[in-house]
Amino acid sequence: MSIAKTLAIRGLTLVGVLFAVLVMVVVSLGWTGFSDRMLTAIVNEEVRGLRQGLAQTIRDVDEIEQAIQEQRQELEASYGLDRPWLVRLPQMIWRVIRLDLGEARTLKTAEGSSSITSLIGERLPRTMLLVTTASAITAVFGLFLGVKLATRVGSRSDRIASLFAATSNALPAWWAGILMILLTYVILSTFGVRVFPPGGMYSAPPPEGGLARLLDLLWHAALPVITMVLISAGSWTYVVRTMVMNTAQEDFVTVARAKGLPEGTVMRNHILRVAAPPILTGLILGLASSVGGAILTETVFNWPGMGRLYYDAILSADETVVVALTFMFTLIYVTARFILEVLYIVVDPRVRYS
Amino acid sequence: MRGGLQTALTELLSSTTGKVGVTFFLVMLLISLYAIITNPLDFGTRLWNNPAAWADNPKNVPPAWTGIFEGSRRVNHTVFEASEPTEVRNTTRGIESVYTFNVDYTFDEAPTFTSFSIQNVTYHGSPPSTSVSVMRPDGRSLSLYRFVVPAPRNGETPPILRYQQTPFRVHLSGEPSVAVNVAQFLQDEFQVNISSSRLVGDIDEAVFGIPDTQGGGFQPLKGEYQIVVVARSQNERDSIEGVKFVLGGSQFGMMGTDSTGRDLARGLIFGFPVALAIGLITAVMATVIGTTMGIISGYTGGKTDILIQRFSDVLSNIPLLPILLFLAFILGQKLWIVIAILIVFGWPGMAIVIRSMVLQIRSGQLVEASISLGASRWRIMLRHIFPQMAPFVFAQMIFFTPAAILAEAGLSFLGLGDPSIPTWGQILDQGFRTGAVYVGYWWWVMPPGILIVLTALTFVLIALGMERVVDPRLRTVRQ
Amino acid sequence: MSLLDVRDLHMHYATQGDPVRAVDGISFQLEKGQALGIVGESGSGKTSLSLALMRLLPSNATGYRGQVVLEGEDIVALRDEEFRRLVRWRKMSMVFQGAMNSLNPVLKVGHQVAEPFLEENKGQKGKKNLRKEAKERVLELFDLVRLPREAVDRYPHELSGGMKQRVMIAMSLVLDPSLVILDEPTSALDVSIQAQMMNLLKDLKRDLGISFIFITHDIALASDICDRIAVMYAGEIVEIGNAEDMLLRPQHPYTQKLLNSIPRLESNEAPQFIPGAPPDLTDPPTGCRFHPRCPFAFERCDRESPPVFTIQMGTNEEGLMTRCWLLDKEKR
Amino acid sequence: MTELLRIEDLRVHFQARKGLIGTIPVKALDGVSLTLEKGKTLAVVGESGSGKTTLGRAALRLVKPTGGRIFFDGEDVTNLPDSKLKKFRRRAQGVFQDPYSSLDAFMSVSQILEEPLAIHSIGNARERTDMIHHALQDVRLSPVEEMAAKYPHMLSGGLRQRVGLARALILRPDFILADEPVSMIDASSRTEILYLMRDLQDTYGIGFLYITHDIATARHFSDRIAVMYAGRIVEIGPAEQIVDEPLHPYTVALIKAVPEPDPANRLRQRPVIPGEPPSPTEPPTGCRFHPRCPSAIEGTCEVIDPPLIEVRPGHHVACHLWPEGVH
Repeated sequence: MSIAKTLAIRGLTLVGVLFAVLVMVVVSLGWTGFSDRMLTAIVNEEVRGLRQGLAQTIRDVDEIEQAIQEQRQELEASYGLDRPWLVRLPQMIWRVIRLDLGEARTLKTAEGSSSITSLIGERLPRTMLLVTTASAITAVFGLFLGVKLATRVGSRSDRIASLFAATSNALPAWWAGILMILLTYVILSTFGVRVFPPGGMYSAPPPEGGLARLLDLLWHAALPVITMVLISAGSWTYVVRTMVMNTAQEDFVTVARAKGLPEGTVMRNHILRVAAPPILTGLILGLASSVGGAILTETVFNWPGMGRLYYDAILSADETVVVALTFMFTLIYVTARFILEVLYIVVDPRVRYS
Repeated sequence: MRGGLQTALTELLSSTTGKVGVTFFLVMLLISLYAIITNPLDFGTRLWNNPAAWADNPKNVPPAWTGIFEGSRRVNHTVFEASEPTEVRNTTRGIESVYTFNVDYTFDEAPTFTSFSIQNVTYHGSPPSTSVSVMRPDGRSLSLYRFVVPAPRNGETPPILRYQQTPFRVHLSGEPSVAVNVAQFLQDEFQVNISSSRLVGDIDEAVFGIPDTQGGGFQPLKGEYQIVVVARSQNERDSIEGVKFVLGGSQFGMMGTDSTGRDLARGLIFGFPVALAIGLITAVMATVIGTTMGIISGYTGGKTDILIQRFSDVLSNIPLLPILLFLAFILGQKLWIVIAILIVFGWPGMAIVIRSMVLQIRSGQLVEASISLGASRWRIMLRHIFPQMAPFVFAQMIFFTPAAILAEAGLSFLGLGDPSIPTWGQILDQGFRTGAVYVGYWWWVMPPGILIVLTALTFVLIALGMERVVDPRLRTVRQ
Repeated sequence: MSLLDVRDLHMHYATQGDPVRAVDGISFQLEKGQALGIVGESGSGKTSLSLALMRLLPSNATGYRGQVVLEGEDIVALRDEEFRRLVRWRKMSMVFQGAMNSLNPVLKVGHQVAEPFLEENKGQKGKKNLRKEAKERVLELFDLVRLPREAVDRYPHELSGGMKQRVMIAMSLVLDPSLVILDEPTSALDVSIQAQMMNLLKDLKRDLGISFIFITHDIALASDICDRIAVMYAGEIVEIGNAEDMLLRPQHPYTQKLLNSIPRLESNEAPQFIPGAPPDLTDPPTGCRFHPRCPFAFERCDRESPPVFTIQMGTNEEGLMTRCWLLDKEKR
Repeated sequence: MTELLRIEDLRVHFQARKGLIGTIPVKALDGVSLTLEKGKTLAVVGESGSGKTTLGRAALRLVKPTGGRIFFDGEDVTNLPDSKLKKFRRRAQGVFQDPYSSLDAFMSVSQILEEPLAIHSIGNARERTDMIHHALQDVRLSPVEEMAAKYPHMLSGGLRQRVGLARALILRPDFILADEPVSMIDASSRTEILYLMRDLQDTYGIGFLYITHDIATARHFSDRIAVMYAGRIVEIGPAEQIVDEPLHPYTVALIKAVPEPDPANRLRQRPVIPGEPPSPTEPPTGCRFHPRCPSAIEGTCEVIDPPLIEVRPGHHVACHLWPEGVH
């Protein structure tokens, strides 16, 4: 199969993923009546406000009722409640696909904007800060340790690392976060040591001055980042170790050794170079899925990023935000997958030519 | 070597990690059986989330065993209950049923609370009255509380029944009339003058102690106490079936209590069968569907293959957590819905891997040989292809289990758990949300987390033990 | 002085039970410019012998001992790093079995051929000059093995099996070694490509004066290039001698059987087979290891391991060296 | 002599992907005709890519032919649907190249041998055991009881291949396709398996289609030889005649490429044909061998595709050098 075709199929699949997610979201919102209930509640809320306003200007009860009825119908029409969800919601999909994400009902940015685009604009960088820092640390750590372990498979350190990997695989991010808070904040502070703050993004009030603010930010980010590294480093190391180990058993590695190349060259040119594509895959996939996983970490550490936003939106039943964010999470994931496909072709000549 | 599954099991039990994992699993299975037998199936609604069931427990206290590490002795939570009086006296004022509870008070602090309750009262004619008093080791006696059962309402005819379903319960430590009595007692016996309103909150200190001469506080008074409950009625057919006095401890049970006084040990034990069920049902279903789809897709080829392939490609590329959260929220917090979602998003990955394995096997000569023998495609799939993948499928299933348990726990932790079925994730969620972490109630947040990790680890260990089965490169080199 | 003098070389593999005695006391000499064939069935230890010579010891190798004197120096005594720097590819290189797996799939074949050259001359010249020189060297080698020059920029999967094997041969020659070990270099190739490859090897041997150790299970193929042939059985060399004697007048029953098992094209003589299977090397038979399959075995073969008997053939002074009690004239 | 298998102008084309959406036909077999007589062996000799394996698979109806006809014992089985092939499957069996992947690793030898009996519902448990033991004796796997209980991984390549042979034999077939049955087995045990096959042929009168790249074993173990090149038969005839007096330049080259154990070999260059076999997607025009042929006739060979003509009784060749036959 040619590259163009492979990429086209992958691209189409990923577009299919986006579409499937949107349809699923919309169908579950509409079919369960959730959307109708939410919108009716909003209309009722507005009508109640109206009634209070009208009661002061109009005396006649029937007149009020009639005016309210008119207003209600207008409102229902503007929210689309007069049409069935099957008609209303596809328009919503179409809007979201054009990245016209709409307005949040209650959630606001620090500047007070309730446009979802600016909400995401504010929150996404914060999530990316956590996720990318943690992934970078994990990647470097895992690569070094994984390569080391692969050279001594079956040794005591290898077995310890396997166990560590297993444990870290079984450790939920949020519980690790709680442990971290318990350890660094509660226990250490009973001894009067204040290591890291238990949550938030800035101290209250935030310090003045750019550098001080940055340091404060980093200080607050430390605990979540450590947590994320802790839970992913183990399995990542294990993945690297296994990939390197598998590649090291290939015949061409023996040939490279026979050629008298120093171990470093064998490792770099013949083992890592070949193991790189799957390692890269793991890395980018890990990064992409930890954006979604950030929902938990951010909740534990009260970090106001995308994940926390999603959680808040769900709790406050803000349909528009939920749909927009679900779409964004999927979009980020899917984009990462696509970049991966392209990178794979760059890195692995076998794919390029077959 | 007989059959793939048996190979897998032999290999599994020959590795240390596998042995540890299997042992853990068996222990968990035993605990689960115990939990199912000893608890009602509607444990969640009837007990766990019913605050009345836990009213007599102390709130936010650590496990009883932690007292060992303390310098001073903490109060053991003690419940005194009697359904028959210790003594019945006929007096001029009526029939007096006396219930005495002996308390050997050796603790270095006051109880966290005291409560008194009665249940199943039957009377004919005038309502019975009850009184609670304390005989202290220093010989002093203190009348704490007096209560008259409500009189018959209009139209009620004897026998009058009271407190059949829910007992009458009074929290003595917070009861103003008790405070008045205790203030009086302090005034009379120790010449200490504290207003009753100030005394509320310190009632138990006063009852189980003597006023400090220097400060305004109390010193615990150790020794034999006697709690005397006297129920007085006018009719000999009158009865009170349950008299209860609770000495609120500052430690409780194996695992302590949470902010509603729930016995965490019971919740944690009940979590075992739930976690296993979530993990195993999800894993079994997802692997069964995934394997079936993968085999059909890989072996049949053609349009069926493309359809299954595209479908599973799309599903497996969806980021799980946001969607899971969304669906659990919209479709309702029901455990079976969560399990269903996990299965729906779990099988495609499996199907993709199985398909590629089937393609590999199909290109081998075994399938060709079987076709030339005249075997039908079903026979080939069932007898030749499936057995070859069985160890892998089994390992995948085991690997899937902790993932499902962790996903449910994560969801519960975000407050989207099924309230009718308590899980470890929910216990943790409540602990986290009520701020237990920040005030150091470790017994509330540590054990459920540890159990989740241990459970997940059990399956990860078993899966690791099967690594050799799944990855032939790691099999013992045969010369 | 011989180019290569191997004395009593051992290499075993550790298993859960007894070790596998894959190379169990091998001795032979190889003169400069000559080719020695090492012939044996699978499991006879011939590939292990090549790994032992190149000191590519598998992780479960044990009991690696003996002497390998290459150009007057015992290379077994060298430390690993010395061996790597002084011996590997510089004095002794190897063409591995199965060219498809011997090339790194993600590196261009030209680079893979040049690698030892770049490593050898590292830091001596400017980087640019070295690159250029390496490229010239690779092109020269590609001409030599009759590969098209544009193949240098190809990846292995773009080449046919025959071309990949030529790349492997070019690679083995890049540092002008005096000895090249060929481990079944043609076993995965079609007969017509195999014949092309054998012609190429003959040319290289004649033109460059390289010595070969040619490892194969096919004694007929060995006759195509080898001046001397050694037959291995169960970790030992049972017979060694020059090609004429080995092919026309072999003394060891195993060598005779091996020759008879080849279906001949030119005669109607039906091929024979050797009943039974090669022994388990964790527990080889007592005495002569071939005795359970040998039609001439007598009581002594079961008891004592035969020493090497040197048989003068009259055609040349060297003669055959055979480990078989049948040749013990005195005590028969 | 009665005819067992007749193949007429058989074509098998596969579709290979090319470019973004295009496909290109791979002509694995492009007009092959041959006959196999009952109780005889026809060897099909060729190098990789010659189409010999596809021919074997088509003969067992494991691939559906694109064109041409296959007659088995007089019956046209070319287009029989799978549901009507069961009778054919019972009479035609296969022994495959790879003794490691052609046996089910999770079944014991007796289970493997019971498979064909179960598929065709033959015998009860007792009879099956007897048949299994008999088949094991036939392929000289003894002690029978012990062997029946073993699993494939406990056996060497040679022994596995005998199990494969026993599996093919247990249904008492009239035809066995042996696709490179010994190419993955040590040289010294190859002959043993081939002798075994010949003995079984003598005992049960089985017709063998023996597919091999090794013309030397073909000479000793077959009655007739067909030489294939790039999806075509270029020469077919009695085994000894093909080897001793080959007519097609490709056959000649193939024979010369086989080394015989001779000390004089090392002193001379082997006559070889240059180049590599053509790609089956773009076979050369005219005679497919012409780009590599030392005796190619310019203006003829690259233009005209030579037909397979009988130049001696029973000896056919497709080459312009033999336009009128040999006399």
